[in-house]
Amino acid sequence: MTTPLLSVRDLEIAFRSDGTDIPVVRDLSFDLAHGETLGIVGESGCGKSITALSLLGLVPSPPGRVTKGQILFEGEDLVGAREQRLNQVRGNDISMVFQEPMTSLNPVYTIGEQIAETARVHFGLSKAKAWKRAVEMLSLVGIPSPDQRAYDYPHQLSGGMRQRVMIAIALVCEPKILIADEPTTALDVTVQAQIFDLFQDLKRQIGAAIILITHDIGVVAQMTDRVMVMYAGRKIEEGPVAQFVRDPRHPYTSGLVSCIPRLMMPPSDEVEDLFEIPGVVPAPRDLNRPGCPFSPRCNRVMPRCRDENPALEVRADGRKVACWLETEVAA
Amino acid sequence: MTDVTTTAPKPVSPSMQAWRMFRQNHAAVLGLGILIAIIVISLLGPYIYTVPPRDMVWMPLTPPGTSEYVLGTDYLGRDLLAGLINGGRVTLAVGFAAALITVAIGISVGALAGFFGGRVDNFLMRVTEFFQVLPNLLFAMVVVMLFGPDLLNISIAIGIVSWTSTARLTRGEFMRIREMDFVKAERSIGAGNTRLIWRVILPNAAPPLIVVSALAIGTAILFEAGLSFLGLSDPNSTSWGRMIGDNRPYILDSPWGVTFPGLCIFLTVLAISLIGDGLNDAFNPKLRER
Amino acid sequence: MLKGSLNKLGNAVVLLVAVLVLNFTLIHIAPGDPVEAIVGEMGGATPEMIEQMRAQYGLDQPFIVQIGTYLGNVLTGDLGMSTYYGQPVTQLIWDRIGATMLLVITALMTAMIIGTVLGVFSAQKRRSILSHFVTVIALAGFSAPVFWVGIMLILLLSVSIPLLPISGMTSATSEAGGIAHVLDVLHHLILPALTLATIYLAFYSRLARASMLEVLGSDYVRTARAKGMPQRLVIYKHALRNAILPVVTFAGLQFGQLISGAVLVETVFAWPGLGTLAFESILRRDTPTLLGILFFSSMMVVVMNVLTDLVYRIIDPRIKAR
Amino acid sequence: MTNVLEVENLKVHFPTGKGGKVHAVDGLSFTLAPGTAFGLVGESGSGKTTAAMACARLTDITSGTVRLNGRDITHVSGAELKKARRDIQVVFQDPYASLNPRERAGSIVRRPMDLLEIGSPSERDARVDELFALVGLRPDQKDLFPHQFSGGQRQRIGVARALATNPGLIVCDEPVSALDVAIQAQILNLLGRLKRDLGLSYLFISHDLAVVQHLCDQIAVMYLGQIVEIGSRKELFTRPLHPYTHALISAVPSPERIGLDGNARIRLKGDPPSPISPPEGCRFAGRCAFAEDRCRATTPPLRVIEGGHAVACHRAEEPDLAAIAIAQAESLPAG
Repeated sequence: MTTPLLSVRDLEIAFRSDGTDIPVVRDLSFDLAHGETLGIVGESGCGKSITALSLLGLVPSPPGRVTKGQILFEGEDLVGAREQRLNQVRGNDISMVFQEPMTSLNPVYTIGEQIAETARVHFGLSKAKAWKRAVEMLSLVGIPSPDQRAYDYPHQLSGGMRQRVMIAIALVCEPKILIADEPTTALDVTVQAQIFDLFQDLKRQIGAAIILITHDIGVVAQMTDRVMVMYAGRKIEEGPVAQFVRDPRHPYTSGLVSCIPRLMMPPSDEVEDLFEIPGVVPAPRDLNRPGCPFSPRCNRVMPRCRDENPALEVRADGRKVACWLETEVAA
Repeated sequence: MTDVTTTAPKPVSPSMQAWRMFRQNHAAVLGLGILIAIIVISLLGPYIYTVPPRDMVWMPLTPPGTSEYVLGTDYLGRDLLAGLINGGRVTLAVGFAAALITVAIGISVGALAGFFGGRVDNFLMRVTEFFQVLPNLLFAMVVVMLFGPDLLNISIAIGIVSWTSTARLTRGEFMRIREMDFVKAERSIGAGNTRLIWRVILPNAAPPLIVVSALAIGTAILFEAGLSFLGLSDPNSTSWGRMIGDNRPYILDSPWGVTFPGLCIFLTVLAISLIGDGLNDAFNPKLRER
Repeated sequence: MLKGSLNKLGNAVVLLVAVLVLNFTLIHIAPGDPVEAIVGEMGGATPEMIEQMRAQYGLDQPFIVQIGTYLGNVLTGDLGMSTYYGQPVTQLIWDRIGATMLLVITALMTAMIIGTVLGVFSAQKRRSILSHFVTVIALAGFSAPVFWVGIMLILLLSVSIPLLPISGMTSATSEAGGIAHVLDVLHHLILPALTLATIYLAFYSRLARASMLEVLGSDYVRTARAKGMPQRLVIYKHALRNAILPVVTFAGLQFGQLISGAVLVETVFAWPGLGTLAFESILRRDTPTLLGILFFSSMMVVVMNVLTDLVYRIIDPRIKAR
Repeated sequence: MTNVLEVENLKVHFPTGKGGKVHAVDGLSFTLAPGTAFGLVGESGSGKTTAAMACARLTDITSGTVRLNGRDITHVSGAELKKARRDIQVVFQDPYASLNPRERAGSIVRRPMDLLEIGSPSERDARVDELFALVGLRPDQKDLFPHQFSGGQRQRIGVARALATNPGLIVCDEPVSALDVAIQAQILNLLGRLKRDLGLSYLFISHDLAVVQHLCDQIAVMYLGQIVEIGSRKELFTRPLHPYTHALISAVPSPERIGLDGNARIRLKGDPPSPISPPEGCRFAGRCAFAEDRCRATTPPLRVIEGGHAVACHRAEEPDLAAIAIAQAESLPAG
């Protein structure tokens, strides 16, 4: 048995507010294998982005911090690692692409410099070599005439181009893990498609494992191997992507899959109402109530759900679900 | 489907939220307390402490604590405490009046420029730029010297050299809010420009404008003090700044003559600054962590 | 880039002409005219003499002709005669401008550099003692009248502890030239420059702190962290250059106020610059001199604005039209 | 029966700072029949929102005609415009920005009746209660301020405000794109129900083809200020004709496309050109895989292919385009 590339164990992240720690992520464990693409899905406020930031030790502190658990990267715990060590990992072993390409690049430096400095810091390359590497990266991510474009400043590029530059920065050190947090949400659909094609190509070339955070079920289906669904800071379902789409187990997951309109060719004659998940995600400070946090919104809620929070159970087929319905069926 | 909760929470308006935040800010509440105390003393003090501020009442240059005039006397034998109590009125009156003029011009110019944009904006911004180039104190000196140093002229002079930053801020807020969907929504239900400017955009631009208006009072007080110090004060009234100016040649003999009026100005403006800071934090709770 | 600056320059010339027009209009609409002032000084004159003097000064001409003459004169460097000193105003200003520039530039640089450093450091450690110190200093500096601060500093550093000279720019007794003279001037410069700097130090430390806090919370600083940039590079390379932009902008915008502050500080310390000249012209009701100073100071502000604009363009490649 | 909305050759040009002009909307024509939803689809910069705002008279119209219920409202003002506004209302994109933070929910919903002078004060109050119930809000929430509501609830308030004057036409400007996935369905169902129950017409703006397909009867695809393809829902999605429509369809990520190879899809190169100086000829030619010389030389007119289905492409009927359409269709589920 090999150790996974990344293994998160019992992670808890809390934000301090008025003197108390309010957990926004709890009991979170998952593994990531070499070269695998893992999708993390959920509505906003479910703890997806903060989980991603925690992997790089970037939880904004204060007020946030990792209060429990381990983040094992190749067996080494990154929780509590020294800043110096984290800086060696960031951008080099694990790198990240953010949601907002318009604001994620420094406006006062050229894009070439912003790629090159990463290579200089991690590989100790000379200025000239690092610049050459930056130009190569620009060409790799599909920016035309990269040797001239390297001298451009971010404001001279479109949103799609900037996101390509972000990807170039993330990949310049050939990381083992690439975390992409809603990388295309701010972009147009046709540009989104270009970026995802680029991800697929680069994955083949570089072989990095990818963690893709998104709220878009279509994107997950198209891009990932395995999916993890988060609700209110917890993992509630995990499994291979095909089963996630075709046979979701948790009522929240099935709600997510069926509440979006699907493009159909040819279109149906009669339009039916979409499935609705009522209500909203509870605020983190309301999570201390007993019972399953999804129970107030669940259409299959049972009396038990309101009193006890179901634990994550491993099913016979290897999928994991945290729902009393599973136990009822099994029993 | 509606909300999961069954009872509606109590309505909380943005102003109520801000007031709650403000009350929790000890420094700001302290500032408010100091300012109220200073205002009350300046308004009522002269009726309680009736020593005439402009007459010789004792030996000149008497140090504090050595006579019945607890803060001592100045080079003309005038009671310093009486001067401070009476001078506060003038200082505060000019401060508030000048701030009022500043804010009135600043908000009007900024609102028009920001709301209408285009040529109106271009023209008004040129005017603003012009007033920004004039060194404000020098220009106020010229105005007061040419038109005479009465309180009204002084207030007007301070007002017309101080409004530019308020105008810029107002303009920025108006430009930002003008583009927001709720303004478009108001238009789509038939709201006219007058309603949009005064009833829709201005209330939403109010928080930063209230902060600068508060601070404008402090700046105006400092300004009045500066003019008085230079001798450009109403000859018929005493203000704290004038007391410093009058006593300056005698700092070696009576340092208290400049120290106490200066402290009064400092305390007043500090109180206003604390209030301004508190308001700022109260209106932007997200920045509170700073 | 150059074109933008040229535009600014053209704009600046228009502004200066506007200052002159305003100057002239003010005198025109103000009660009394120069002749009355002179007559007042002389202690009376016959109506014929007043008429003659009016004609001599061109005051009998229509407003538009007068203003044309005035603008023409200024263009040739003639700001009129001082009614008190009896010298050309240009000459008077020329003699004093160096002292003012020395004071203002020293104070500005001190305030900007120390203010930025304090602001940047305190932004990194929000709850540290330094951070609270900056907050307090900023509040106090904003609230104290600058001339009073000057007097208090004199009482402290010249009277109680006699370290520094009370006033003037040179020691009256000193005849020395060369390095000794320079040191003497610097010795006299410390207190006034410190006084003037204190006020703006408060302002810049506060501004730099707020700006740095905003930048530290920005997406691109997060990107720099996520790339594994060492803290040193994150702060001094990625954050600082962006955080300093508003400081530069305000250095230009506030220059007029700095000159105003200098008027008060010079008066306190009898520093022989434009400020004391302005103070004296008020005492002597010397309108031409005061207006000349106003014009010259406006010109300094305009030049400063063009300079800060240039600096801004160098730091920020986005070349925002401001 | 008169059309609810008739737009003819609508143009909206904005001046830029440097003397140029943004051709945001450049010759738009369509009609909207009563009780139907008309979808305008396109990416950012296509001019879809500007076009909608022009129809609602919230943006200055450069030229062309907008007729509401047969009445020309292109240049009306004052009382005439107020009268028109009763019949055309808007639901905005961002429910966090479209409600005045200083006004209570009830007064936000009542405001259109106050400003457009509809009914007596007591009738207005009654109408507010009715509207709250209609959009699924409780009457005891009337006194709350916008920040006390969730995004979905805010959008319900926005819908209630748009319904207050009982308009025949509602302009929906990306009404769900700022909402969380699970909340989008709530609002889309609400809009669908209101359309059925009240016989409303919608001018529906969206970048999301799936949403448009779900809700709209007629659909126009916009690119750089112009319509490149227009047709009924059935026509457009059964037989898309314009290469840009194909590209949009194939760019939609869909759960059914697990592991689908990218080669079967149309990918566009680069970004749309600037609307300040749109290129000669077909505006899409620069990004089109099928562009020929004539595409770059002459602008293809919008021509009717069959029924109400029209396309602005020289090569619309050629076989290689058709082949791609078939490949497209096979990768998606049939309705």
